[in-house]
Amino acid sequence: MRRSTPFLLAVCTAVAVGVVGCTSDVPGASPSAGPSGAGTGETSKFFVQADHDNELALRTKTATGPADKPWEQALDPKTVDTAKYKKAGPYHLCFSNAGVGNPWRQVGFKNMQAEVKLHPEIKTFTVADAESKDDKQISDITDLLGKGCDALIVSPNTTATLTPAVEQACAKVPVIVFDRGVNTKCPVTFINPIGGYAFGATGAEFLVEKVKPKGKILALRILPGVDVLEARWGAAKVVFDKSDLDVVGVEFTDGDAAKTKTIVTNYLQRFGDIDGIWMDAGATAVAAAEAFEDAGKPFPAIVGEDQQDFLKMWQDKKLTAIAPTYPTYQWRTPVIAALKILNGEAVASPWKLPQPTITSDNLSQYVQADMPPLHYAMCGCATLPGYPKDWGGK
Amino acid sequence: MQPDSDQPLLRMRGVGKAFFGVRVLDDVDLDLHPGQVHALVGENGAGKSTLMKIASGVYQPDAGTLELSGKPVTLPHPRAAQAAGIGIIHQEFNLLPERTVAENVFLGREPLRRGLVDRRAMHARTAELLAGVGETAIAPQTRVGRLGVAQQQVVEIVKALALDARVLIMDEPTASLAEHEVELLYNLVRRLQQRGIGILYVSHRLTEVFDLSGRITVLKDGRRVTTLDTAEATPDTLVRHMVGRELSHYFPERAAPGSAGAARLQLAAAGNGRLRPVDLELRSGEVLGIGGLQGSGRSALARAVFGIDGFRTGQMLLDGVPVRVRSPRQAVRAGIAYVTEDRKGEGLALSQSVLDNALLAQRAVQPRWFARAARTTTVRELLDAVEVHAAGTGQEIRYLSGGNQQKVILARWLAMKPRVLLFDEPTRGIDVGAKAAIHDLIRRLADDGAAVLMISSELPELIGMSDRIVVMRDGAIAGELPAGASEEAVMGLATGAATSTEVPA
Amino acid sequence: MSTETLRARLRLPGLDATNGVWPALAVALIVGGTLVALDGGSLFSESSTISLLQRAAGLGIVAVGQTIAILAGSLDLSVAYVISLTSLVAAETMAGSDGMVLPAILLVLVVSAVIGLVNGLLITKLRINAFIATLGVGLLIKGYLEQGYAGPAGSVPVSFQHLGYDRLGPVPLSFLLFAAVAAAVWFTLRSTRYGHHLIATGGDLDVARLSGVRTDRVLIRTHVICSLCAGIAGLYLASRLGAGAPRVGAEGGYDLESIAAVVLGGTVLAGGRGGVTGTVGGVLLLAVIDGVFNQLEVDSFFKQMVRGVVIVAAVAVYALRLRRTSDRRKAAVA
Amino acid sequence: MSTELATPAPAVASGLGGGGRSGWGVGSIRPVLIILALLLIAVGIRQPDFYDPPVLLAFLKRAAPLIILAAGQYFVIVAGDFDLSVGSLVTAEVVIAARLIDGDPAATWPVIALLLGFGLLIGLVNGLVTTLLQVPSFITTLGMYLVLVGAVYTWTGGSPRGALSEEFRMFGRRGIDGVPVLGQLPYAVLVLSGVAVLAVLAMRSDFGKVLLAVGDNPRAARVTGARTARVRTIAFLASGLLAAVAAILLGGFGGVSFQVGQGLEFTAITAVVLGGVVLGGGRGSVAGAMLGALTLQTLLTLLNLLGVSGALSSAVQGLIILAAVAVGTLRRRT
Repeated sequence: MRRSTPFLLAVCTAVAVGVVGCTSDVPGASPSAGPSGAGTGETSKFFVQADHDNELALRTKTATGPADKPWEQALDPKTVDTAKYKKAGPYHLCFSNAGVGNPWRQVGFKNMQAEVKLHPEIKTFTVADAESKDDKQISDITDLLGKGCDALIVSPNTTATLTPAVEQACAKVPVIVFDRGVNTKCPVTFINPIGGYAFGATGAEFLVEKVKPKGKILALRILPGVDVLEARWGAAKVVFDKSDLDVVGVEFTDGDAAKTKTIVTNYLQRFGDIDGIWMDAGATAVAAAEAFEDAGKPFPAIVGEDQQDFLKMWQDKKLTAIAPTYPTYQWRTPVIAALKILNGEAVASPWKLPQPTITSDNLSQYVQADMPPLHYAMCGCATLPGYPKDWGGK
Repeated sequence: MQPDSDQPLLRMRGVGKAFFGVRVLDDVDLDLHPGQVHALVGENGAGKSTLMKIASGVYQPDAGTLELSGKPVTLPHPRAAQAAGIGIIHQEFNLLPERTVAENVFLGREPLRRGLVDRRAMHARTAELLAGVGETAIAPQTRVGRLGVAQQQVVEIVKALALDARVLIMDEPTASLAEHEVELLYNLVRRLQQRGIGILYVSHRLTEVFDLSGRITVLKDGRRVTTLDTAEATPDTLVRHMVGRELSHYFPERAAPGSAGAARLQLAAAGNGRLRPVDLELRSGEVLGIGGLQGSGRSALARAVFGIDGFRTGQMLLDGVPVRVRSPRQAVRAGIAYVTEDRKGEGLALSQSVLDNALLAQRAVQPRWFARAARTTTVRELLDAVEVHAAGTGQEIRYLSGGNQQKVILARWLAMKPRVLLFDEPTRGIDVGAKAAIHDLIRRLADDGAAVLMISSELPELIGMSDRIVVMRDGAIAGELPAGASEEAVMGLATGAATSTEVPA
Repeated sequence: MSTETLRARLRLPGLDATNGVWPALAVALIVGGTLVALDGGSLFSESSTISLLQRAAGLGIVAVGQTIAILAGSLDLSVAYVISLTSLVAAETMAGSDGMVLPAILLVLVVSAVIGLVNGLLITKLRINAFIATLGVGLLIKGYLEQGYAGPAGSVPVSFQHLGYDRLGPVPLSFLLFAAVAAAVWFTLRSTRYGHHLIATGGDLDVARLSGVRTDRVLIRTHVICSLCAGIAGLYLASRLGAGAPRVGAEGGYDLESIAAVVLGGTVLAGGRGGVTGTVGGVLLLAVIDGVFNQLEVDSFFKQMVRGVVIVAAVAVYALRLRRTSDRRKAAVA
Repeated sequence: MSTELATPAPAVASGLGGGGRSGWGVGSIRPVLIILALLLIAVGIRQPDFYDPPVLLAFLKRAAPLIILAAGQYFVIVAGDFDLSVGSLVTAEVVIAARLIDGDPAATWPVIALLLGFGLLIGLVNGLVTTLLQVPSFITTLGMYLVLVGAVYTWTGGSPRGALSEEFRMFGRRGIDGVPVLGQLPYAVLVLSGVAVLAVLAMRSDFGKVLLAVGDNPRAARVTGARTARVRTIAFLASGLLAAVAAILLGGFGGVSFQVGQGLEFTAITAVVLGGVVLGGGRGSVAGAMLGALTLQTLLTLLNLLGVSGALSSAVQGLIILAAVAVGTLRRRT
């Protein structure tokens, strides 16, 4: 019910605007009407305080493992014994992929394929692409189980819906889940970087530090309902609520640059100027910044991500920016973990990977002019076979 | 139970109807008695079809009352009319080509058994009805789309009969029938009459009216002019009532014998899938009539000449020069014009204005990037010349009467200054007044040196207009007759009574 | 004509485009099967058969509904969002308790029926083109979902998950559900007045109307049934996913996919011609293509291209056959 | 204010291409003009400086791509067809541009030429498959949509490569600076006005009239000497070409991404219908179609100004569309 009130309200507004046209007196629909119009809105039901605090704490921990290989590092690892899975090679590795529908997953998947190439003991590597359809991924998993995999890697499309399928799989083979989690402890390990809360908080804290008090912040989100993104916003919200910054809007961009630019331009017209842009993902950071450029306004303090186009702009235009990352090198780790497990070696569970942040200090080492604009710098792929060609670089 | 025949089956009193504020029907009375054939006549736009649609529940009257056997009724929906025992046979087929005969006949009232459609009963019943009208060649399970035109018409009638209607409305039932099929219809109508069914018979063909009806109501401009017993009426009086002026419809003067000019269009053993090799010569200045039954290849001939379904074999010469016409476009460019029998389906863009329809041919064949004022003015003049009556050249053509629509099509072609004109049923569904005008136009075109080929199922028209008559049968020319040949002669050739040696293609 | 009447008397089906999909399916199975076999896998292994049928079920149920919408000369672009919505309604109402399963199912049916009713009324009473009407309704639901849900919500009890996971031998329960729905609709079209009136309405609205068919009611009822099918699909997905998912319908592309399956099955987009059996074939064909590419691990993008080509090619073939028959018909008439 | 807004109306109305009639009839542009006026007033109230030339121009600049797409879609719809492939075509064009230009200014013009050519090519294929193979355009372009999406991903390995040159982005981003009163005159607006003028002229030319006739009654058009297949194909060519133009503007405005074209096909169709054009062909004016697009864009801006959350805007959009179309049709029937 609660959720439907603003809905109805806006609908009425629409009727008023579109049909009657008596819009001169629609103050009822002033920015405070929509929940996202003012302040930061309600707390997402995805927000879990404990995880939040835990993640923020993890940011300061130092990782164990080879310094030059963050994808093999782990933050205060609790290892689990995997002797019962020990088994002689060669191995048949299976991977149920949620999809490759965006550049991040593209880069990541390339990393994983390259990582597999590094290990001759992997005889076959079977991949099922769910095309970001939950029900297909469920079928895929059953399907893969029929193919005699020695270990199954799962990158779930959504958390809740994949749980039953993964539980089925656990009964048959060792399962490694990464990126997104599942609501069950049955997988041998769950691999991901520190996570969304840390990502969101880092960006928000940067803005709090850089933007003058009472400064206007616009939060741009890709789309609702993706837990990773919800977590990022959840943490940012906590930071903003504590700060004296004024969040003038939270908008969804569908990751569409043109739409992003339009939205930002509208906000610039509405509020004269915006002092900070927070984003839950960097895909549209460049478009957002350009909106300021085109409007002849000074660049705001901006939160991006480790995509080349943004890093390049950052360097060229001397932006006040930060790029928390959700490293794509995490796609390498599951393969490594799988082999460890099949060797009976203990592995960290959960396996928390470090989550570096790009700042103006270390920016230069991540800008790679010869990589495609949407390539993710934090891919740990420079040493992998086929680099840079396979990643679209020259 | 038979109502006593002095009580009318259907009584309409003071019926009125307006569309968009335009009165199309005003204070019309009509009585239809059991076993009576009541003819409803009048020019197009006189309000006949509106009255029918009101009687069959398609429209609701704005004013007036309907009574069935003395009981006042309202017919909010065709279904209600059916339930009340009013059946209607429309001019255009109301059949679904994708469905079987039985499914069509019982559409809207499928017989049920335990709540489900009883196919067996449906088929049996349909077979009976078909037998009842002496049609045994059609199986109830046949898809209607696979039937010929005449057979579809039979299905259409059977569909109405299946209602056990007490009142049957027939709108131009013979429009799509060939002469010999008309006879079959006559018998049908009389049989229905004997069953005590009242028939409201709408037709432009006065011969039918006099052959069948017992009583006649004349409408004009949405009002009832008069109602009289057929016995008292004569064609002349009737026409006077209809057009409000004396008009004994004589056909325009024929061309003087031998005055016809050089050969314009020549066919040498020209044929295709539907036509056996045809030899034909059409001279400038003459009107060549093409007679024959439905499906005898009359239309196929015209359509072949015009390149819709072009000739596959033989040769075609225009003014002595061999031409290959593979599409209507090429035909138009070669100076051929074709006035189709299917005005709505093939003739007009109904949502476009009168002017746009009149300009269509020029625009399609000689497109220009910038509108030509000259063109427009000439077409406007032509529209005046053929006396199109419209609210203005900007009016959507769908709102014009059949006659006026036909005139617009004529203007369209005149603008192309064609050498050869092909008319397929030029006056079908057109009222007496417009008929004469169109006949005069056709003759004038011929006098101006055009070569005219005119297909007509209406024998008086065919004979009255033509300088020569070619009769077709089974996709071939059955024979040629001189001007003023007798109807018998034409029918003889058409039906093969004259020479019945031909075998069907 | 006489051969025609004979054919009719013997109850032989006339040459009909809907027959075309089955040969296509056979070819796909043979070619695909061999390809997979050469690749060292098996298209007919139990696990792949299961997942093949499993995936056919969801789309199939929707496509059956879409079939009658198209048969009636209409179209429903809102199904995708109806699926998402109903999956949520189901999962949230059940909230993991066995007791709420029945109420939830009922509620889902009511909700989807109401949406169908709205579609129908917009199209018949307000005379809005079906394309726009259902598109608009879809947008409305989309907005509600995006506004109200931040991701999967609710949960279904294990008892209800049987629908999504149980099977008889290699045949998943959900596929049987699909078969049942298809059979029911097939029977309705064949043996009820409504069915006959529906096809008539799609074939020619005026003819149907003048024959006393209440075309508006038929269209409304049709859209209700179409939405109900989407609702059932929503129920299935809820049981499959164990929760309601606000984007499952859109991500599954059920709106366009279902239409594709329908035309692939030989139902004419203009309405009045075609049937459910064809659609079943169409759905299976799409599923087989899917399955084959899965086995071959061809990447999803290439798969999409092939799908596009197959759909267009199939319809082109149907169009050709239709023209041939109609030509023959004309020849017979003249 | 309302008067100053209303005055352009007659000017536009008289400048219609094709079957647009003044008054409320089908194809009339009056309803959309009124809605647009109301929305503009509303926007003006919420944001008084909206009518400062620079702001207005910036708005037009953002609206230009959609308006151009709508114009393209209009040609296809008025001929009685659909073009569902424009969205994916836009994406394809942008991605192709990025990969081919790869940041090299010299490549800009050749690539632009190539993009326009590619748009025409896709239009040609759509047109030929629809007319020669007689596949319903809904299916043809649906297939093309699938093929294009698949092809682009396959070609780029799933993520855009290369980069657009500033010279390329100029069209969507920059403008002629220092224009008195107006400030900056965006190139997009110039392109838009060019397209608008050409489109209206085309619809007033004989081609336009024949196009309307073909959409109204193809058989009649053919029997009157029109080359219907060719005319319809040209319509698809126009749609493809204008999609390419829109892509150039969008790519320039927003830069490279796979999302750039997402859902544009439906937005464009909606806009066209909002402009009083009738699906099925033969009725409506290109001016109406473009105004419809402008109205849609204004609506989105207004929703944003009113602080209606992004999630809701689709719902409101759906509502407005239904309302507008319903009002249009109802007015016609009274």
